[in-house]
Amino acid sequence: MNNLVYLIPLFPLAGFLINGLFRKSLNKPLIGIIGSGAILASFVVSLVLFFQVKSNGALPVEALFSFINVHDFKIDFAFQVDQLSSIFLLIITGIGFLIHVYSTSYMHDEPTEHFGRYFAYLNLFVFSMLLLVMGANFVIMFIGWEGVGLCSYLLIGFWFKNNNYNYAAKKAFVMNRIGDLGFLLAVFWLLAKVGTVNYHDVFTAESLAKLTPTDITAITLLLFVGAAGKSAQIPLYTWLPDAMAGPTPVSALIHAATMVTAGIYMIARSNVLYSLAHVTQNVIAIIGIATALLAATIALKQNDIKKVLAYSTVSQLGYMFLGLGVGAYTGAVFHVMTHAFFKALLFLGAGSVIHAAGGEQDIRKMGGLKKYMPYTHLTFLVGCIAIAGMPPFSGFFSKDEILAAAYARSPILWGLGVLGAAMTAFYMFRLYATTFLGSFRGTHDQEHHLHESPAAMTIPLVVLAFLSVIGGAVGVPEALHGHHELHHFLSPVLTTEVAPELGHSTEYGLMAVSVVLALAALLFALNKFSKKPELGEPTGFGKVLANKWYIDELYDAVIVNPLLKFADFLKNVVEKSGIDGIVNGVGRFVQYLSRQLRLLQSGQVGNYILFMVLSIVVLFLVFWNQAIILQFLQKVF
Amino acid sequence: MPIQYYIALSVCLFCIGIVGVLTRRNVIIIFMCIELMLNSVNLLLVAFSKMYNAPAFAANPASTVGIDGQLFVFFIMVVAAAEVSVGLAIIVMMYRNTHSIDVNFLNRLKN
Amino acid sequence: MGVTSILFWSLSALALISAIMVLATKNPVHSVLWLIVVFFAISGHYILLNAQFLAIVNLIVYAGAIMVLFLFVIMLMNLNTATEPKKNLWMKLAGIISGGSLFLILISVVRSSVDMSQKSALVKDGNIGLIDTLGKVLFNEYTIPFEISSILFLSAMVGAVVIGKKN
Amino acid sequence: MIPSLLILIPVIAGLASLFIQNEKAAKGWALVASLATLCLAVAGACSHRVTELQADASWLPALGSRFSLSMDGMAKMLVLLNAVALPLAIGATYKNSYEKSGSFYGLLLLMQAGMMGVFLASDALLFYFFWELALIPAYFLSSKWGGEKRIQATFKFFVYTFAGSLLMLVGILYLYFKTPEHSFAIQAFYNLHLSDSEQFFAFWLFFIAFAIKIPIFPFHTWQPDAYEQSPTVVTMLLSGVMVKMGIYAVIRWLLPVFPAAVARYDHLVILLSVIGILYASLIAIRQDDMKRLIAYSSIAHLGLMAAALFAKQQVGIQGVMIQMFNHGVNVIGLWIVADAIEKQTGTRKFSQLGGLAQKAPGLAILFVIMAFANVALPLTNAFIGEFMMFNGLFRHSIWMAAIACISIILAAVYTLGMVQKVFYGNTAPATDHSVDSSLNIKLMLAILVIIIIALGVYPQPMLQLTNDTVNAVLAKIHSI
Amino acid sequence: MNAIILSAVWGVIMMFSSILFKNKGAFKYIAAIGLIVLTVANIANTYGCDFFNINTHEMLRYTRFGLFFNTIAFLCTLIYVLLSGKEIEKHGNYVAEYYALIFFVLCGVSILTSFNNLLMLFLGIEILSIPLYILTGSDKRNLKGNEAALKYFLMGSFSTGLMLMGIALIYGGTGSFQIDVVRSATLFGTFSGISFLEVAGLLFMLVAMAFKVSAAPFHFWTPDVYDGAPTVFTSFMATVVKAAAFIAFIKLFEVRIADTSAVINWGMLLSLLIIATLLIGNITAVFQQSVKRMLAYSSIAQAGFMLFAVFSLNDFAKEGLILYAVAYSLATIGSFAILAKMKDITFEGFNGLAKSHPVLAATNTIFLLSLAGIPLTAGFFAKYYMLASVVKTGHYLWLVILGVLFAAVSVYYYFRVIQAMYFKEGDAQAEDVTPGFKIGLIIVAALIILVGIYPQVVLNWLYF
Repeated sequence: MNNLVYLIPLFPLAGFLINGLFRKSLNKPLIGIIGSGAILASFVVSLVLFFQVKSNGALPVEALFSFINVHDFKIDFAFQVDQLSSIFLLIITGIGFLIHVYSTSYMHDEPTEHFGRYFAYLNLFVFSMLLLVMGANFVIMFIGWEGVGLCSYLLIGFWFKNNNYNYAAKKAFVMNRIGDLGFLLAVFWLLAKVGTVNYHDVFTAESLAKLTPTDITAITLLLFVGAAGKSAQIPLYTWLPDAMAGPTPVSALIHAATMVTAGIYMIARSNVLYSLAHVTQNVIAIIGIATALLAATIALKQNDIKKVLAYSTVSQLGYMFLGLGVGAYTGAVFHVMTHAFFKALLFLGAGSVIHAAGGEQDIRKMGGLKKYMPYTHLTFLVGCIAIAGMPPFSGFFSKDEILAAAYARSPILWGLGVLGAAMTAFYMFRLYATTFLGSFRGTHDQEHHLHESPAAMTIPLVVLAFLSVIGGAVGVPEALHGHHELHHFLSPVLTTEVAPELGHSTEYGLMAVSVVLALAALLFALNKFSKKPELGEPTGFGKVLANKWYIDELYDAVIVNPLLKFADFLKNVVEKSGIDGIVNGVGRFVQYLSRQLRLLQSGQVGNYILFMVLSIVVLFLVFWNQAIILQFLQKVF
Repeated sequence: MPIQYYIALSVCLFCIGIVGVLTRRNVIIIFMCIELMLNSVNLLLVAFSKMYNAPAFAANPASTVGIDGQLFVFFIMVVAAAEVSVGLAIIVMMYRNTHSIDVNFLNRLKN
Repeated sequence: MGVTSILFWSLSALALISAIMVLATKNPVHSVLWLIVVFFAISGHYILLNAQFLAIVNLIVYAGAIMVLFLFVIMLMNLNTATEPKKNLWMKLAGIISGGSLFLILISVVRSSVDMSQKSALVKDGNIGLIDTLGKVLFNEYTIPFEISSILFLSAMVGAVVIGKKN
Repeated sequence: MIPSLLILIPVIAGLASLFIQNEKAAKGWALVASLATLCLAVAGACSHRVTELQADASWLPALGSRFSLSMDGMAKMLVLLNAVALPLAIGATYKNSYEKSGSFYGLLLLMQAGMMGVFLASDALLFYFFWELALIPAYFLSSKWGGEKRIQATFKFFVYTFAGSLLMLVGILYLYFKTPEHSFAIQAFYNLHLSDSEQFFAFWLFFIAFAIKIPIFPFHTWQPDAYEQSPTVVTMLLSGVMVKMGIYAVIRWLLPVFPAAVARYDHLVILLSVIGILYASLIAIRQDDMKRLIAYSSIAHLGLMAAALFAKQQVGIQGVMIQMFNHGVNVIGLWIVADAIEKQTGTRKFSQLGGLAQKAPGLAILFVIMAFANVALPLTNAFIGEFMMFNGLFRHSIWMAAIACISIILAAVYTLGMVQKVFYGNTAPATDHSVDSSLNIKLMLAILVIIIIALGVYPQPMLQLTNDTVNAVLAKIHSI
Repeated sequence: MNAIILSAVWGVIMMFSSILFKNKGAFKYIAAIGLIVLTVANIANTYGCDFFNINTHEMLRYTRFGLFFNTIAFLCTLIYVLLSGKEIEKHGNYVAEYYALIFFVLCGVSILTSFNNLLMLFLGIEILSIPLYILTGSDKRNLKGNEAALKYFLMGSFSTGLMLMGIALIYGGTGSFQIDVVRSATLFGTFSGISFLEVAGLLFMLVAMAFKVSAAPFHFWTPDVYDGAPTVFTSFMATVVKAAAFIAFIKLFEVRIADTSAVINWGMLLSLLIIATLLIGNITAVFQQSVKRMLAYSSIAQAGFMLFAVFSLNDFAKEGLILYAVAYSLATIGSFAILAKMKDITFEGFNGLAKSHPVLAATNTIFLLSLAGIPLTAGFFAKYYMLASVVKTGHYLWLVILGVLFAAVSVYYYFRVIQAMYFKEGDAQAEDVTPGFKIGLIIVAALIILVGIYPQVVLNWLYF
């Protein structure tokens, strides 16, 4: 039965190969069926495995083959399916499948060749993501880690004619690579100190005993750098909003539901290490909450429907990191799950809107879509409520768990978290109100074009909406008389999870405060924007927010441009005049010397003989003083 | 006579020859100075020959120790004569072409 | 100060002075004549050293033949007037200085070769310089160089013909 | 037997080719000969019989030099690389036409023979011979069939490397006279017991020669010019195979012979290499010329190899081994594309290119895969090598490894920049009328891609091939 | 003795043959026959068969080394005559006399390879030099030729004067002209039995020999004379004659350097000469515009390398010198033979030679590669032996390093010719290139490659 494990990545890989190689000869429906079918097959297998894991515990790890095996340096190509990865498998394949189905319709206008390419990329992405979560060691995870980066690059730059998209793609890849550098160094560190990267071997007492506290702090910090890159945390988050250049389903799948959560998966996976590194935990918590707030403030003033969602994603990821930082690993994973549901939903909904509006993404030119697109509207609303953390929607439970854990660590973290939650409610409903309420503000042509999306798009929306509503059920806290199924399920993996020791009354209080604040923000936004949406250019502080705190400009001015200047300096000055100059200078010096030396050959016999006589004199003098010269030479050398 | 006197004398003549070669421009005179150098060597050789002969002669008047020096001088004279013939031929040839015997005139070949 | 000493010093003085005159005179013909005087002085030294054969050969070959050849060429080229252009003064100075320093160095070599300080050349006496002795050795032990020098002459002769003859 | 044939076939084929007048015949002949060599190389790589893998004949008895060749794991791998490179290069440029093609292909074959000899020789003098023999045909090829500034550029290349190898000759002589039996045999060199000061001196004689060849910063400036100006086929061999001669020589002739000197200077060499990695990467970012960019990228990669070598870790050296092959394969792929683009559009300047993905999608896809291999993406072959090399370097010095690792970011920047500027965006005047590349180019690239992926997924056979060599070298290094 | 006598005799025969034969072309073959005879006789001598059993009174001493060099010199001359015979015929009506002079030079060479007495050295050098003065000036109408001849003659005589001074001083110091003089310290009672006079004399000899082998700073005659002399004779001067001078050099100093090393640091003096020679030769050649003059300077540079042999004076040095003589002579003869055919002897004159005369270009390339010391050519092993000889001494390694750096410089000017021939556009023109000439060149090139791959082919003769 364990051979099923290999089937999971195999299906998407096969889908990728078929769609990639034969994209010109297949027709669109077939491509769609192959692409979606592969993921569906994986999903089914994942489901089977999930139940196996649920009933029998983690499956044994078996190496497919020896990947690198040199002397004491051994890395296997092995998969590990346990509680944590099986959850992620379900999320990836499940949501992946929905998005594939959605895409068959969304991308229908592309030429067959590009349609095939698109599905090949999507399949490849799922394959990479599966490697990432299924790998039994850090190296296989890294393979998936970089693989998803690659697919993200390919998909962001899917419309490669547009150079802005290409820049965004490149930016995403490079930013990810900065993170990957941290990841890699951590892996090297582990390999150097522990000698292995298998999870099973690393997270054992004797392995950990080989590590000093400094080692652990360094490794965890470096791993976190990796996570920050992939999961768009400060300071490496700027690529994610730009990544919205890709097709919208891609944004939903990669930049909201799955890939960006890889960092959370990785830290959750390494929770044993992280619990030993308090410095790192604090850093993670602080960066997490800072990211959550920063992104939320930016989202307040964005007018591009996808950008709002993108910053919202960054913000939610910040929450997840906050959870990881305060030790609420389950909470983080829980939030990953629920966030996957509602963020995928929101993105797909946004896609549906964009699809209807003929490619328009500016919410100022929308409005009143409620009546044109009922399904989209309704599901979008569900998503907004879920993300705003309204009970009993899924977002409430997961966010609440994180906030509770944060409170246990520090009330300040909790306070900031609640502030962020309120902002989330505010900007999400600003988005909702501006888009769906009021009256349509676009051109007549656009208005004429407005329509509800086809079934292939709406069915996934409905499914996701359903999940967004009920998804919280797996993690109902005990305070609300739940059993927190997820917590129990994951506890074999997340062994170092510390449940916050809060009284039920405290928990009720915290919930109430956050819900009330969020609700207030929600209502305020709804009230403010449903009638009089913000249409002009923002001014004052709003402008700063609209321009994302000028962080991109700052990076350009502080890092990118100096680096490019430096590279120019190296290229034009150091290389040309310096090093090559010396090399050529030697040649030129020889020529110069040649020009000078040939003048000795004056053509005059008298001079020649004079030189000869002088040379004889010199020879005699050298002979005469040879002892002195030798002494001198010995001193010099 | 102390041998050092002879050495000094011929060194002196030799150096005068060299100075002559260096300071004059007339090819023939330069050539003559070279002959002067050769002659100083001849004198030196004869002196050395007699120097080595001295102790041997005292022991045995028929001894020919040192005679090789004088024979060498003989060969130098022979060679010098041959050289002069060739040298003068070259000088004459050059004079025919350029109507000059100035060494400084010879500077087509340089650098 | 015996006769030999007087002869030695006076011959040496004569040789040196006339050698300098070879350089100093402007007229090439005078140079030749001064050179002949040098040769005579050197021949005098030979006689003093009882190298009679060389003394005669020196006069015959050098003064008699070679110098005449020189004179002949000079006359042929009609160079008997002092037409030589002045050589650059600096070059002259450099020549004198370098020649002089070589002289100083050689003199110091002589002075520092202590093995020579007790040596003296046998003057007036000894018979190795006599034609009789020389001839025996020359035609016994020195036959090979003697014969080989004929090749030298042969090549010089060929050379003189090749170069001297007009095409 | 096999080693001798591996050298003889290209030599004879090359000499014969010099007299072929017909262009088609010359091409075909060269291709056939190189394929024959390839078959033999594969046979050699698979063989384990010592007698087959060695050749030994009297050559210069008076000098203590023998014509002795041997083929251990490392040699097998590099011979394979060398044998793979030429047919690929010829195949990919099959449609190009060269003036006096008989001489062109003849010299190519001779160059291949020289490089074969370098990888196979186990006698120092013989090694030096082949070292130069590889260089001279390269010089003629580049000078005769190269770009506009070919004469200066290739001459610089020639003199630079020649000067270096002459220093190596002095070093070889020095060691030769230190051997008790006055022998050039590699074993005699290995058995030398040099004092520390002798090692410190002789080390540099060898090191400079190899550093120029590799090239290690700051001895690299011949390379971009030479790569830019050489005909692309030659550039493929130069960067794909010839620079490996430097790395190979360090492993074979430097590390085991001068353990004390290596222990003393390793930090310096690593520092230079790491500086070189960053330096070349940064310069590559600002290049406007495709060939120069690839050249600088190659310098960066080779710098990493050098650094990993001198880190003297099992993993690192093993990584270098496999990376020698991988880099060769990858860079040849990049050159094939560069040549295809230049032949089509007449320019290599990024500023004049763009949008080729629309016109030549096949080429674009293959190239993108090559590009990702160039940035060492996992599951491409380069990842294996770089991962292991960084590991080795890390075990030697954390900071050096960390700094060197920055290059993986910079590599992404310049490689993706290249991909973008050449293939993405809108078409430029130069690329308006381009069409997809011909089948032979795609075929060769496809072969390369298969190698890239295959080795990236399952590198173990390659690693096992060189395992023994690494162990032997390490044993020598740690014997002090 | 065979070589000395027969070469002189054949010189005379050549002179007489000018009476018998009116056809200029015939002399070449007579000379070739003579050279073959000489070679055979010399080889016979090498293996113990001396036709003329003459008591030389230890003035000449035959060694395998010297005799073998004779063979090489004769064979090189044979090649030279066959390749360049046509060119000699172009120089006026004295073709037979030129050949006679060449034979006299060979006689001088034979003396220089076997002398054991300073008198023979002196005679040998003079016999070598005087015909060369004449050959240099053989183109009587050519002012450059005249100038070269006069310069050569003046400086040659001057150096003869220096050499004689040296000989006289050595005689003064040791009382003998034999080069392997047995010294007895008791005779003089000076320190270590070495008189200062002898040392000074040796220094003068060093200068004179340095002049003959054109080592800097006594090289000044070389560029001008090589440039001014008719190309065909430059070729001869630069090869056989120069190598012979080196043999004489090494013979002269072989014993003396070891003998006097207590008093004088020869290593330092010789390294000074070597550095100066390498520097002047290599560097100055870089800027030349005329290939002929470049080759002249390059011959100085090559002399710098050959001086390594004098410097180290071990078995490697002697073997190496032989090899160097072969490699250098073959390559230079070939290169000059091509040069003599060229209409324009500047670098530009070679532009595009590969197109118009592929064989000339290809063989010339091999010659130049050999001169540059690239492996697979004889020049490599020649240089290799020189370097090895110094490395073997274990001192002055920096000299070797300097040497190889200059070798790298030398590549610059040799390759300029190759670049011109192959990589530059132009219409290089060569005159009357016959198939025979081409075949000759190919044979020479093949020999160079043969020696380059298997130098044992030459060296084995030295021992068997």
